[in-house]
Amino acid sequence: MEGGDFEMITFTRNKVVSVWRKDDDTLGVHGILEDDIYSLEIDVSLSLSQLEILSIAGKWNRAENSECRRAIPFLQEAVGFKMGEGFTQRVQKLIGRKSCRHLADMLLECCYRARDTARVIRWEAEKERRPDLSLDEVVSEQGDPSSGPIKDFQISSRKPLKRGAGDLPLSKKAMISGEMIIDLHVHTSPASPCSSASVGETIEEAKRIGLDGICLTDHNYVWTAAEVERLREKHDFLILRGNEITTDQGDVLVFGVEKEIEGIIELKELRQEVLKAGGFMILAHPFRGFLTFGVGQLGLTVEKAMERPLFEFVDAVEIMNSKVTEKENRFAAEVAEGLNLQVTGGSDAHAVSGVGIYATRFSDRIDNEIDLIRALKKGNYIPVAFREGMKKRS
Amino acid sequence: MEGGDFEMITFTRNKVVSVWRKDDDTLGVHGILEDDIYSLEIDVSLSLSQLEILSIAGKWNRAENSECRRAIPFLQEAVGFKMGEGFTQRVQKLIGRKSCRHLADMLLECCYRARDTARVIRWEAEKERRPDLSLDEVVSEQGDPSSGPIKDFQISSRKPLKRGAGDLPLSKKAMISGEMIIDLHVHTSPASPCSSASVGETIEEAKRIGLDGICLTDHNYVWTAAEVERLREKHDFLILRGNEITTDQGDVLVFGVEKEIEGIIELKELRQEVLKAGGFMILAHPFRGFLTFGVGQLGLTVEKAMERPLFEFVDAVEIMNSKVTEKENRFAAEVAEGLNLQVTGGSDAHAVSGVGIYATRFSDRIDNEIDLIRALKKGNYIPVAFREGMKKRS
Amino acid sequence: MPEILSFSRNICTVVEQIGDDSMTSSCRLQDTLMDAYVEISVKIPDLEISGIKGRLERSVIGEKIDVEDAFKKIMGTRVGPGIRKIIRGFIGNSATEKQLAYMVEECCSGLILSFTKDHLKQIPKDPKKAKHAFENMVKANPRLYKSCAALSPGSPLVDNIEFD
Amino acid sequence: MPEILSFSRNICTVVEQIGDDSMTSSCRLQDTLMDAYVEISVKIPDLEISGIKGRLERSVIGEKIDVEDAFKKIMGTRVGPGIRKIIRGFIGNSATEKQLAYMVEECCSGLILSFTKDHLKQIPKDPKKAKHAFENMVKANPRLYKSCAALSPGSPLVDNIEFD
Repeated sequence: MEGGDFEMITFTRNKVVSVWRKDDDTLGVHGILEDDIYSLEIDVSLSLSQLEILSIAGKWNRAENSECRRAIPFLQEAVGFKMGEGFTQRVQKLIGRKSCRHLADMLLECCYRARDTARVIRWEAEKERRPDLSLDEVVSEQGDPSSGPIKDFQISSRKPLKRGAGDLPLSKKAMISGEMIIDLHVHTSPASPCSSASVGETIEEAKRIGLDGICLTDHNYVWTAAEVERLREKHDFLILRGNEITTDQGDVLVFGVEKEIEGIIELKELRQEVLKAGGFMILAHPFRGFLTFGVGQLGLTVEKAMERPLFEFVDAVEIMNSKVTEKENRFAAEVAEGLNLQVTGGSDAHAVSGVGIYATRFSDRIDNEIDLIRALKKGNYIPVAFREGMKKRS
Repeated sequence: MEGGDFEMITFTRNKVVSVWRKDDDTLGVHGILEDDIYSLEIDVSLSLSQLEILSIAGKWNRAENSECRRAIPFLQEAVGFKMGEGFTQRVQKLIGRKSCRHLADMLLECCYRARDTARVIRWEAEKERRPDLSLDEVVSEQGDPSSGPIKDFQISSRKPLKRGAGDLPLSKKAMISGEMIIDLHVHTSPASPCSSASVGETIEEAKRIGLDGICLTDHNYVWTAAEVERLREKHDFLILRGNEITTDQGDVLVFGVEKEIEGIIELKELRQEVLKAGGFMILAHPFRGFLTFGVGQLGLTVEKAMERPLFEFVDAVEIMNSKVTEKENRFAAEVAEGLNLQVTGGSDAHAVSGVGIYATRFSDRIDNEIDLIRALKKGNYIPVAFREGMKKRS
Repeated sequence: MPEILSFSRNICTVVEQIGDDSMTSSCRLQDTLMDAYVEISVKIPDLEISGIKGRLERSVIGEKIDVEDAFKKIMGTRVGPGIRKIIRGFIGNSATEKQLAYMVEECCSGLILSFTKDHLKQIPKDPKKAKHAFENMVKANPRLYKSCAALSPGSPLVDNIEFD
Repeated sequence: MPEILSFSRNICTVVEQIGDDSMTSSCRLQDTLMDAYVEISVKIPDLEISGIKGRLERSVIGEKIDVEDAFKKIMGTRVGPGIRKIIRGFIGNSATEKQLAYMVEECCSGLILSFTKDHLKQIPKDPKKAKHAFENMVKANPRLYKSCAALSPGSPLVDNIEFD
């Protein structure tokens, strides 16, 4: 062995990831990145059964510049993500660009090591039943890093699955943390003639499934404050008002505008009205039907879609809507991400069973319409697949 | 390559250490230990020129048990340690046992990597003058992990050396943090006939060098509260009272006892008096003269010394005293450590120039004798080589 | 009380300059399931991959893999933007190969970051001057704008920059 | 603004059980100055060192070292209390040897901790029961008393214990 010149080493990067079992259905992961430029730590908890991200905490020890700290809050946007198809891409795109690619890389590293751990735990649980099962098989299967959560999961104990914050029902928990989950896009009969759900039934269903509030967004119809107040009192539930307004450029969810709008309005004109009223505009299901023939056939790329002028006239984009395809939602998400627009989720329910399929999780407490507008403008929210999450918890 | 059985891996330990230059004379070190049982982090800063520990912060992420947290405060006892002969042993013994051996190991790891860094920096600075100097030489020399600080250090910039807390004079700094450096062992003339220093000169010298207070411990002589109060007002300086009392077992520094003691008293009897008064006893220079012929020749081992019954009758041991040899101080330190006794420092000054050679650094604020006794009993203090540190700073 | 680990991973990537005209970047991965080593060499200044080595020291997966064979498709590729996509496209049918591909990505990231590091070393300590340096960096490379939270609207590092 | 590192070290120690009657513990050290690997094998249950391997992959120190030769003195030594002293006594005249000796120590610590881990896994989750378990552990091994802050007077884990 020959001694060399010290200046040969130009860069060193260390990553260390540790995974342990916090409880029957929760894995704790501590990830460390230490290199010549960056020093960061990330703590992630994931559900063992669903490989869903339950919480993320990030911290810089050393960073490239003084503004790197801005990246930390955006990590929260990955809470609720489940490992499955497109997970890696989603984290890389969303967290990697809005937050920081080094944080995104470590988040992925933590999640994949949690998945490895889940497989080992599964193998340990199953090998009693199936002594022939080799770890090799369990680890190699679904080898695709973007493959889904583990199916046929055998958890050794049968305690109810938890979300990490004890056994409180979800809505209670949300109240404590100030966090609220609200379905921003709900239609009721007879205000929306296309809906089969009475407003009373809809509200009771929303309460039953544990939503913290709903927003009535009937088509071109304005509920009066008095009507809504009466419903709130009757059902002891947060009911907010919005409007789904049809414009020349498609449907828009409008909040904070009392003025009644009739017929189809030009998007530009609507924008003026909303700005005047200090309201908020969400472009609803922006690519509904656009992708029927596949992105390739239409030649519509995310980049081209980003150039559509209508995005200049809205504050946010609905990227989780239960009336469009997965692909259309995903495409909307990519466009919004590219344009750095806020994103929301809403069921677009026209029947009782549809309420809460998607919703928006706000970090802020919302008690009334003023709070809602403020929270929407502040931007601390993410779309969530609420019913799916609820099923898991019940 | 053959696949094996998963259960083969029974333990993994990761250590990562990063060193960077915080300013001209300060190295920052971040050490991480992650293994199957422990997860801890430690941040150490050291002076580049002296390799003295300037600050330590430790943190557990995962630990063996709920009480491991108790280990963290004891890390402070290594602040002020300089890398040099006996450094490893001192950290292993003191921090390893009082705090935690894993923290001690990581502290050492951090310090040695700081030393490696210092060598690389030195080489980079020197190679312009001496292009023939190989890093090999610089790194290999003083290869002994317990070897001293780097000599002939060339620091590229000539700014005054700092202690890490900005440019405040030390006494100011101490006041801000609540930290006080007090010489607990000072003799003055004529109360101590053996002393050449008048009390006024002594106090002025203590002020000049930046001590926060001194304790008058004249031999078998009790200053009255009124006398001391007058001195305090005159010099605007913290003056406390103690007593150096000669017992059948050697000299003892006594605090909080007003009763005058004449002649030589039995240690046991003195203990009763002090307990009655709620005072505090420090065994002064316990091995003065014991080690003249070397530990080996006398056959006195630390273990044997620990068995000496006198240690049962004191609250603390003076392990930094300027009137005994380095070896005797070190031996006292080892015995105190073995017995888990508190340790202090004091100059034992009998001349103006001797004040503050050694002193005790308290974490607590001390404004009067009640504070002193409370702080001594509480135990948040360490002996310090004050004049040496002062010279470095001036 | 103790929270004993179920899984542990350590990855160490080291970039070295070998003489004036080449660099190597090596990645060692050790975790509960495997232990592997990958090393790539690149030519300077074009950063084309001129050599690749690797070995699998331990793995719970029985799969037999010729690491160097698996990698030969990326020989000659230029380390730079888009390399990740190329690596993932060429390597990685099996679980083991995917991990090895990831290690090659780590080697490439390390190489790129070693240049970033050189660049960052030039940035002045003074916060005002540093801000200016970052601003110029983004102006010179507009791809950086909105590429992360620190370089997005709202951050003082880019508040004097208008690309729209 | 950036605080670029001057020095970086990564040490990864892995303990493996090889069949029923032996274990290996390996330590890989990579830092700015060197890259080395050391592996020891021990027999179960006596934990005598039955094999030792090592290589120096990179070092700024020109010194030529036969790692295995340097280590042969500790063959047959039992991994247990006092091993650190033995290792330091037998290995380590040069700077490189000292680092290698440290890596052997890491291997030994890892081995011992792998048994500690097994022991800790038996400790109940319930804090009261856990306290009791720790108490019994200290009672069974009085050397642990006052061996660290968690097991010293003042800590609830030992407040029912009197050795004096």
